[in-house]
Amino acid sequence: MNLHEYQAKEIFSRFGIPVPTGSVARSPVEAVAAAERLGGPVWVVKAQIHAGGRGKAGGVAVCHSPAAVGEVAGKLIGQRLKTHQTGPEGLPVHAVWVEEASEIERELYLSLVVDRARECLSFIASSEGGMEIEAVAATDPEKIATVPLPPDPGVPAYVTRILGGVFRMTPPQLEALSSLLSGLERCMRESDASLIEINPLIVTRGGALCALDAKVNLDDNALGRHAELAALDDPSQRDPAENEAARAGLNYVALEGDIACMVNGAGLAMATMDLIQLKGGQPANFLDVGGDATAARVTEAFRIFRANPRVRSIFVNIFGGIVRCDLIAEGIIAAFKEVAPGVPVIVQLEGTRAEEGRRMFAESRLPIETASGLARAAERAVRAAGGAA
Amino acid sequence: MNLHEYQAKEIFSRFGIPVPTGSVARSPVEAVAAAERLGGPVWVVKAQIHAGGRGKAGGVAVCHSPAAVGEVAGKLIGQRLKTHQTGPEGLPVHAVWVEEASEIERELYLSLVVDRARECLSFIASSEGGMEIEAVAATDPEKIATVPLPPDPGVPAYVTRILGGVFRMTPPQLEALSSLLSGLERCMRESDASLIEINPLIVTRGGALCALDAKVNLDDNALGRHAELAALDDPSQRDPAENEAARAGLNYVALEGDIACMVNGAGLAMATMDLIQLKGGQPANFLDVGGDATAARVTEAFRIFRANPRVRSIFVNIFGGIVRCDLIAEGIIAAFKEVAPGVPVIVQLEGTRAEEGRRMFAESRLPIETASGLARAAERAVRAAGGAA
Amino acid sequence: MSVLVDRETRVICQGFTGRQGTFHCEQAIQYGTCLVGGVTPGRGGTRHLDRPVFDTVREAVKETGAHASLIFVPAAGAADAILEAADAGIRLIVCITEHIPVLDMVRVKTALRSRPETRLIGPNCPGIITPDGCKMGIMPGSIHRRGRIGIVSRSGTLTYVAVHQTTEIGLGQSTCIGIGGDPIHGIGFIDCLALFEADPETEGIVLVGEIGGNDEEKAAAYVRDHVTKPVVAYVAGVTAPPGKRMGHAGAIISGGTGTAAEKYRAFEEAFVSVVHSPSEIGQAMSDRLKRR
Amino acid sequence: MSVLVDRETRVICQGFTGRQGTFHCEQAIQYGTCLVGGVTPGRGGTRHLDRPVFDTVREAVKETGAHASLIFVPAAGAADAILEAADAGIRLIVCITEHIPVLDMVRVKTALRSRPETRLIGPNCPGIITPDGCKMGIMPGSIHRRGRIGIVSRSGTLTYVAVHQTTEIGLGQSTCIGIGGDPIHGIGFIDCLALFEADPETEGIVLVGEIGGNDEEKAAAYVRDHVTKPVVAYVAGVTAPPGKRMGHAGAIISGGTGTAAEKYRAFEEAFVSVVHSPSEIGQAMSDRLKRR
Repeated sequence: MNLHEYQAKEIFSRFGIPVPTGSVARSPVEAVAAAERLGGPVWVVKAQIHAGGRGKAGGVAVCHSPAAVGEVAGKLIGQRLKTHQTGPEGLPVHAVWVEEASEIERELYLSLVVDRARECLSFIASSEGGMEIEAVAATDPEKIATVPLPPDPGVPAYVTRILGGVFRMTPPQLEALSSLLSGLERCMRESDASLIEINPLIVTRGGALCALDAKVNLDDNALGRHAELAALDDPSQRDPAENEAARAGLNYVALEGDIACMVNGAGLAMATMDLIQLKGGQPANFLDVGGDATAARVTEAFRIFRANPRVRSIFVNIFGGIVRCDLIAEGIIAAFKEVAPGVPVIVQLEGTRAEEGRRMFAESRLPIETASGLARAAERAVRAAGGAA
Repeated sequence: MNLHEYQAKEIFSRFGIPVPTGSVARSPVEAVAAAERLGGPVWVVKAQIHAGGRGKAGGVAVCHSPAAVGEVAGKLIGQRLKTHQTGPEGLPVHAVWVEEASEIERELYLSLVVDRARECLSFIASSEGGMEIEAVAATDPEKIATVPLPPDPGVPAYVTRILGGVFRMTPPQLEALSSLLSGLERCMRESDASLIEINPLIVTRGGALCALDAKVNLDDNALGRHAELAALDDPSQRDPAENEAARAGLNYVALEGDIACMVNGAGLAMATMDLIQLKGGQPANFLDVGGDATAARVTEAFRIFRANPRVRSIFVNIFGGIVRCDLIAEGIIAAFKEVAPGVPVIVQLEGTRAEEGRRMFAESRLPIETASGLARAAERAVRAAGGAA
Repeated sequence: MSVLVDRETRVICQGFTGRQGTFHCEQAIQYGTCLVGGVTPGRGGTRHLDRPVFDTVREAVKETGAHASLIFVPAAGAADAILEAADAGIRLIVCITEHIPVLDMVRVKTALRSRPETRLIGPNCPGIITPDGCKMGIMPGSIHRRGRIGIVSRSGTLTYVAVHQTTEIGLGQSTCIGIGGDPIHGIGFIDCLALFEADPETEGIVLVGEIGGNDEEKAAAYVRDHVTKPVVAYVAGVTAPPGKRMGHAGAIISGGTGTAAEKYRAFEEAFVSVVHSPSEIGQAMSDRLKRR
Repeated sequence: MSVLVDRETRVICQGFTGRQGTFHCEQAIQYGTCLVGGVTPGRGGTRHLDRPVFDTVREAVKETGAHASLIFVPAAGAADAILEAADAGIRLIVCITEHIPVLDMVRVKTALRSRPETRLIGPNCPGIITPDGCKMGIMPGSIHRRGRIGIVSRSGTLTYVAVHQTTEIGLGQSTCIGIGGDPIHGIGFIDCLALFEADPETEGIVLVGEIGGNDEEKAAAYVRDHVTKPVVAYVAGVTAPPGKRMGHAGAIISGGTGTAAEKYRAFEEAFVSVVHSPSEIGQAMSDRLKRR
């Protein structure tokens, strides 16, 4: 789960991580009031969406009066903002963050990640802040330092020394850095975050450290033990179909293509997408209906497909294991009767009782095409959508 | 460093580990006042010394009136109490702990130790509380469970389940146990303890858990970061010679024999004691003067030896390494001139410039015998003390 | 021979009396697995599926001599269950549970480092099966056939696909291991490759990877340097967009790394046979074995 | 050949510019050790003993190619220094510092488990020396002579005694390792026995133990099962009373275990030659080698 910048900065404050003083505002009036409370003379107004690249996309503005703050807020709130990280439709702006402007001496990059390879937490740091770390990695990889943390909680002194070296910090700054790192590490563990990124972390003209931006990703699997964090979720920042699917217990990711897929198992679902592309088509989505593919879930999946105007065929790919193909076929037939998808449906069944399942489709007299063999089925689905193959 | 029971129980309370309500008293008057404050009807008075076995030695009394509490306190305070764990001289009682009597249903054993073999913290538990764990280990080893803790802080639920099984606890008791275990673990880490022992941990008639006794050993090497704990030290509970030695930076342990040893290096110091015994003598002490054996330290060692009426000869065993034997000989000669030990001194020098060192002793005309060869030197020291060899 | 489990493996189940535990243990028993008991705290002393139930894994191990444990404990308690199994001296822990918080798994892996004799499979995996010997997991037993191919996979259903194809084509499986779809997990490709390489019954190895992390890249290097048996690799997620989690917690391209293209390239550079369609795994393996 | 260190070992020192670091690094350089620089936070960019000083071990490793580090950092910062060395990829860490809090060492050992390629010697030890090759420690170089005996010991001065005797009797030493007197420490007897067993230059092994713990018992079992070279063992502390710490933090008989008698018994049961006087170590080794 992603958080908004303003939520992340509020959390940072709780862990003693310095952030610019600021306020969230959900209307121009609130924004003006926030600016007046902060007291200027210069303010920064930032659109709150779950994506980076806001600056270049016009989502961040420097204002010199509360009135200007209100004006910018009025332009942003209620609109959709498109950045290179959002889809072509952009993301809706429901709030802005108004903060005092900072005097920036230097911009640094700092993040704390779950390090898959080392199976620990690692700091990633660079003296090149303010740009995407991937870009730095591509051009100046030696400017990025990765510092894995030992298993026990806390940040050892040597980690501060290494990062202080990367950031070329003075001894008093090292002290501030040490406290900031400890705050980050506690925030990570106590919030069950999977990523915390400060980009840029700035050194102000006065030599102080400050998190000018704040990105926190929370581990969905741990939200059960963080009710107060789970409550920060903003579903408006996700594809509506993904929200609907999640409510139905489906694992759904919207894509740009026109062939809807419904598969049991995440790996097979990815493989199915790949196969569609291999045959010249484009998948409309990733969808794992789960091992048992019940009628209720299949019905929900058909509803989501039908709501997507791009979908031109549906490819159902099921491997029958412990749950037999004939039972799954029963579910699909029932779902079909409830929600007719309105486009060609190609079903591929394999595994336990696949033959029986296929017969049931044939006998159902529904416009469902059964294909035998993964490759052939994918070809049929692509052709049905009017693509190559 | 050892703590008194009353100190340990005060620390336990801070970590939420249940202990009987009680008060420390340094005089009979204080004891009576404590008893009246606690309110009876039955009190337990316990002599505060750094040793176990107090019950059998008369250091623990059950009283039925504040007056009786005062009387027992009067008998204990100011006396020395001898138990099977103290030396023959016993330890001085400067305070008693007065607590409400507990209604005991069952007595259990629980400790948290630094587990050398596994390099972690481990709980040790037994359903046979109230007796020394070594005795249980000797007769009923299967009644002792050792449960190592994973590296990160906290006590996992399974550890509570295992110990709850050992203690045959009911589900509500398991909850109390879980909180007690967490408290112990936090106490261990936050106090840098090397051992915490609760013996007995009792189940009261009401089914509650309570630490009836409390033993906490602190890691001397960590006292530097725990000023408030270091202040709890009670030097009266140690051999005065050991205290004196510690002040001079000497590593000294008093023993029962009559041959004083002064050695550079802890391993060699032990080896020297062993060698004395091998030759039929008995060492009066363990003493590591440190690698450089300065005149000041040697002088202090001679003072300690002279204060011990049992000492009948002194065996100085030095291996010259980076610090040369001649320099060390210089120190010993200077020390000898400052504090004449009054008993035969046998010096064995080996290593760098041993020959020169021996010559210096010979030329000093002091009553110092130099011997060449460890075994021969030990024999001489034993013979000088009037023993075998 | 086979890998890690066989007819002699004495298995207990943690989360034995739950819905999932009950169902899959019944299946495992039917399959012939030597399932000797189970653990459900608070249910010790009772019986379930005609096997004894214990309060703790230590008791279960003491009474049954089990050395393998199959875990169906719900996510909130699963990390604790893994640690309990390790504490009790269990040598092979198979954790089926999905949705374990990732920092819990970091803690588990840290703790397991002090127990090199304990192997963890999973979590979020279908488990391990040696056909006709031992089924510790949720895979459909019926599709397997005892045979010559070792299968290791990050995905459940894709494992079944590979199993199905190797069964149909007459090769069969020595052992199939689902290592799970989580970013931090127990044994990985390299451990399994080493086991299969050393197993005389295994003649070829199927490796099924997916996007996310760089385990496939490391596996490719390991194959190049240490594996003499033919390996066929398939990687799912060529079309997955960056930054989106594809079902599995670990299946995500982040910061531009972990793409299927990189992984395919690594396998090709290591002279591993790759297939780009999951339907060609069995055939490719068969072709490789004939070419030997 | 030798064990762990030789002429080629590129050594840095952490705590380089301190009193101890300065003194012993001077000695090491005089001895011929390839000491390539040092680390003192805040002193980076300066020079000391004609070698570069760095702020961090990472920088020192990058600039000097060091793979071994000798630590003289005071106790309060020593655990951090060990972890920093490991982080920087140092393969051999020798920590001389004594009085490190035991829970710090528990944390250090936990962290080192994820770095199996890193070896720690100590803390609270004299260090390691390969005569005429490399001296990483505080031992007097002059008493050593290149030769045939590997020495491993928990005690500093007793190591020197064993060195002195093997030099006097003409055997000399391949490598001498002081593993230190702390209860939780780096490499132990078994690691050293394995290294000496594998080292062609080492013909016999002297093991010096002391009371506390059961490392000697485990070493005895290891010798019985895995060591073909003659081993002479000495154990200090026969007369030590229970419950009293004999100088070293780890030298304590607690709960009736860790006595010298038990350790001698274990060695005798493993057919290790034992001596009961430290003055007989050299002779016993010489006798064992002649008997072969």
